[in-house]
Amino acid sequence: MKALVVEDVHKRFLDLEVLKGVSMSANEGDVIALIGASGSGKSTLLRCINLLETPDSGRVYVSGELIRMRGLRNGHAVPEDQRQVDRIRSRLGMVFQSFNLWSHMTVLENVIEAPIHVLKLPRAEAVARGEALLAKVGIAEKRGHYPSHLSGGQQQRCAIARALAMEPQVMLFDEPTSALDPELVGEVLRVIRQLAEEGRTMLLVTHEMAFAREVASSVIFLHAGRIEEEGPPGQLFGAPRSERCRQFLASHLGEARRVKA
Amino acid sequence: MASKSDHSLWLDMAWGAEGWGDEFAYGLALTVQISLAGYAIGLALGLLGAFAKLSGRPWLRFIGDSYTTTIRALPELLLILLFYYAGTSALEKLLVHAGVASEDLQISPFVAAIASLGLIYGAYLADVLRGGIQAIPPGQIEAARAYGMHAPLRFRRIVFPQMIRYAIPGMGNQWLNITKDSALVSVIGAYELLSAGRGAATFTKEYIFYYSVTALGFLGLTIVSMVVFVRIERRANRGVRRA
Amino acid sequence: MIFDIPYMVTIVLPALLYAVPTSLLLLASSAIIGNILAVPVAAARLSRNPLLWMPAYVFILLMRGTPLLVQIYLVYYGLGQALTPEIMREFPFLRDGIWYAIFALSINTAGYSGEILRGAILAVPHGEIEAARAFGMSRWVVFHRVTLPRAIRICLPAMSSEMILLLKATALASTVTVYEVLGVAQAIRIETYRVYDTLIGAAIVYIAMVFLLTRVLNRIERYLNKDRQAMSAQAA
Amino acid sequence: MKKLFGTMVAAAFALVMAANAQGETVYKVGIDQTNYEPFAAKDASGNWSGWEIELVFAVCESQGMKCELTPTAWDGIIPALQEGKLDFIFASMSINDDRKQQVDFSDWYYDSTIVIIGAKADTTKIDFDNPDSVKGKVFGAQNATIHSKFLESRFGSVTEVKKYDGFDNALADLAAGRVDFVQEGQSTVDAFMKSDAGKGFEVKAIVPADPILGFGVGAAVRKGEAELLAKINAGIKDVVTNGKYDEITAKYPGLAEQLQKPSYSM
Repeated sequence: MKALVVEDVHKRFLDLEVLKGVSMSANEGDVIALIGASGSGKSTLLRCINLLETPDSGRVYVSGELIRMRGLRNGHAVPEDQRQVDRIRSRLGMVFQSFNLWSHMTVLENVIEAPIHVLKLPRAEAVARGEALLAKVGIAEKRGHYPSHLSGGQQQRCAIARALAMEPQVMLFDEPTSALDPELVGEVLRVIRQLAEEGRTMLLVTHEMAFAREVASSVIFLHAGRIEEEGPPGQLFGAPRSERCRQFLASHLGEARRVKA
Repeated sequence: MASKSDHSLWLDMAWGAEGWGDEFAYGLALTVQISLAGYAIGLALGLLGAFAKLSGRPWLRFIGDSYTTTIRALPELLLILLFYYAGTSALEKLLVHAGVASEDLQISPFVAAIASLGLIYGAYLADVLRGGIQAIPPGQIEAARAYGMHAPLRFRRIVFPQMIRYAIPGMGNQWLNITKDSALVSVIGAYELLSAGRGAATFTKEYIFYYSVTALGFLGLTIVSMVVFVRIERRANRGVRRA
Repeated sequence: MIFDIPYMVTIVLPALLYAVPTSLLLLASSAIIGNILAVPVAAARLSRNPLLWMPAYVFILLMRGTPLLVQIYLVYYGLGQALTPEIMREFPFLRDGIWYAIFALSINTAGYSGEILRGAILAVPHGEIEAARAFGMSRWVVFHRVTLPRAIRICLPAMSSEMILLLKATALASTVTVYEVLGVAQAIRIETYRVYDTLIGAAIVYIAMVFLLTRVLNRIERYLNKDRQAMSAQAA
Repeated sequence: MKKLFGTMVAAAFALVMAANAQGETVYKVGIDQTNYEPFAAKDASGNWSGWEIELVFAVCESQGMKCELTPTAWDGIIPALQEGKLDFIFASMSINDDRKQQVDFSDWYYDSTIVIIGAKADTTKIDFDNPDSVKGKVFGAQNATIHSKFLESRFGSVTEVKKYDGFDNALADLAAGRVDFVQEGQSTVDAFMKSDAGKGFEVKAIVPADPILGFGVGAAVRKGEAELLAKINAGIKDVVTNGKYDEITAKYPGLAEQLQKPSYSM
């Protein structure tokens, strides 16, 4: 069974069609990198998967379960059953570009919040799990701090631990290093790489081409709301078939070199 | 005037049957009660008002906006009179009609005072709380949605605590204002600190002294409230980087 | 209990409109006196001399920490106790409640506006004051040519809402025998036993006054902020 | 914070609901919330006392009624009765035609000469049929009373009549010199003139009979409440005939001469 299936997803904001029919799927253990210029729809696609944006049409299956939608007369759609959406969301771990840690909770409280209140995990169990995850991302000693006292890299690692605490079937990363100072990018990428090596199913929107090439099992290049090219990283980065993809990669080569160094 | 040179007026502030001290203390206690209860109703209405004003539905926004602009444009004393003379009988009929209350329901001036202050401060608190909600970074609410937290849970765990934190300075100001505006309810016959002051002043004809004591009572309440709110603010601001 | 719109429109509203000048007199005089008094209050509050800032601090605390109604009672009945009947008969205007109401409203406004002005003075960019000093302006010249005009522009929005609050506060004058709008409405209500007509009529008049005052204040704000508009026009 | 909020809301609802909980019938007696000596005033002990307060409890007792004082803003006391916030008014309310259209009155239980008082130094001769005799003078009276209405009708065309939410504040302005004359029942002004503040004042005129003034003071009930009215009338008759009335009056020095007592033929 596929971990994730997206079929013919459309999404429009006012008169701007951001996704023009995107289909893709991920097997267990796949690491799929979504690349493309800004405005190409890659973040929107990610957000349509856990319904932070509601697709206007198309189908999304998580572990084989279809998210039921109801079309509206104005061309948009709404979820049929909000409880189903909440349940499916609890199986998808989302990491945001701007971390979005809850600023009124300490690092540990951020990590145990959803396990306790959504998964109904006993507190002690959630704390044990949370502490283990904080150790894993390397900020165990910060457990009692508030997010505002952490560096950006530490905040993003905390946010990853928070997503992992839900034991998600699929991890969704939305440009996890874009908001970080260059010197902090490495520590976050290290954690993501480690997760990839553990065989987690991950969907990663990123501008870090070198990193995508290194960790992804498959790469999708989006252009203007459509999948322009997809394939294993060696092929897509080495010998792109599409002219647009070639141009995009050329303009991002400098950046890619910098990160590699 | 009739200044009593033979003994200090402060002796008249004694406790018990001879002095006015216990009347003032009772008045102050009622002022605090009226303010607290009015504030609680105000918070509940304010929360509804804030959500209405932030709602995606135009008719809800319209109701929320009309509520706050109308209340803000009217003198508090007029609103209290309006509610006491016109509003309570309508409310009584409504409650009786809805079967919530028995036929002989009567809203006392005390309850009318609380209800009218609650109605007034609901409008002011709605704007304060709306500001508090708008100050929450939207990403934090989105994160809560992304982990499958349903709306009531999101409100309880993420929105409410943060909203309160951002709204505390405004809420503090409105608390100070409601304690002072509670003095207006003496006009409709609800007993509170100013009623006690007026009683003593007109009974003894010592207006300067007893109205000054009344003012000091309110001032004390203000100062205590300010100290408490500084504490609350400090507690609530854990986790916020101080600029 | 009846609510009769023709009655309200033909009987109540004209009577209330007749009282509007009294309300506006209360508003205008206490706004002018109060805001003029606010300047020395704010200046004293910012002084480093304890003989100046401490009384100003206490004054502001008293004005902001006690109900206006208590202040009005204290001024009206307190002064009534302090001034002898002989003085009252000598100066007949002292017998009229409106002066006490204006006095109480003025000092109350001075307290609130003084605090607003203090914040605005602190918000004037330090560089502008330094520049004025660099030209050799004396402290007084700097204050009234640079700091104060800048501070007034900064606190205009806060002052505007303060003026709306003051207009609403004039309704309290009705408690000391002043027949402004609410006072007249109350008199009609008591006379006629009609609650809805009179009080709702008063509400309509106050909403209209607040609406008009808001527009006037917006005009004033726009006028005083000419410099900023010119700038943004250039930028655009 | 959350807990506190919850508690506060609960407390507020409890308050509202408390107004709803009622056991046996307790009659809510409307009295003026401001001081009106010697009939009703709240003293330093925090209790309402005075001639009229004692009388109403005597009336209630004689009829086995449980009564509870409800101090109310005077200018809203008739609306409060009509809306059921009060069961009857027992607050020196004079019986006149104007009010009879709003409420039903009991038999009168006292009458007092109505007087106008002013400073001893003032030499004005008040002529009730000639408003110009008091031109330039300022009168004071409690709002929504027979006094304010009477003064308004007689002198309102040429003089100012200041109206107060309570008689106590009218006296304050008389003592301060803001008003020249105040009109009230003699028994009430007497208490003032005996006090320190009232030393410089005297009775300037006795007010002639007038339809506005009506005659006598009675208890007021909602229109049509004949049963309650009958009880109160029986109670008044009872306390007058069994001597309780005189007993109460005797506690207030000088009051007996000021009050006219109703008489009942056996």
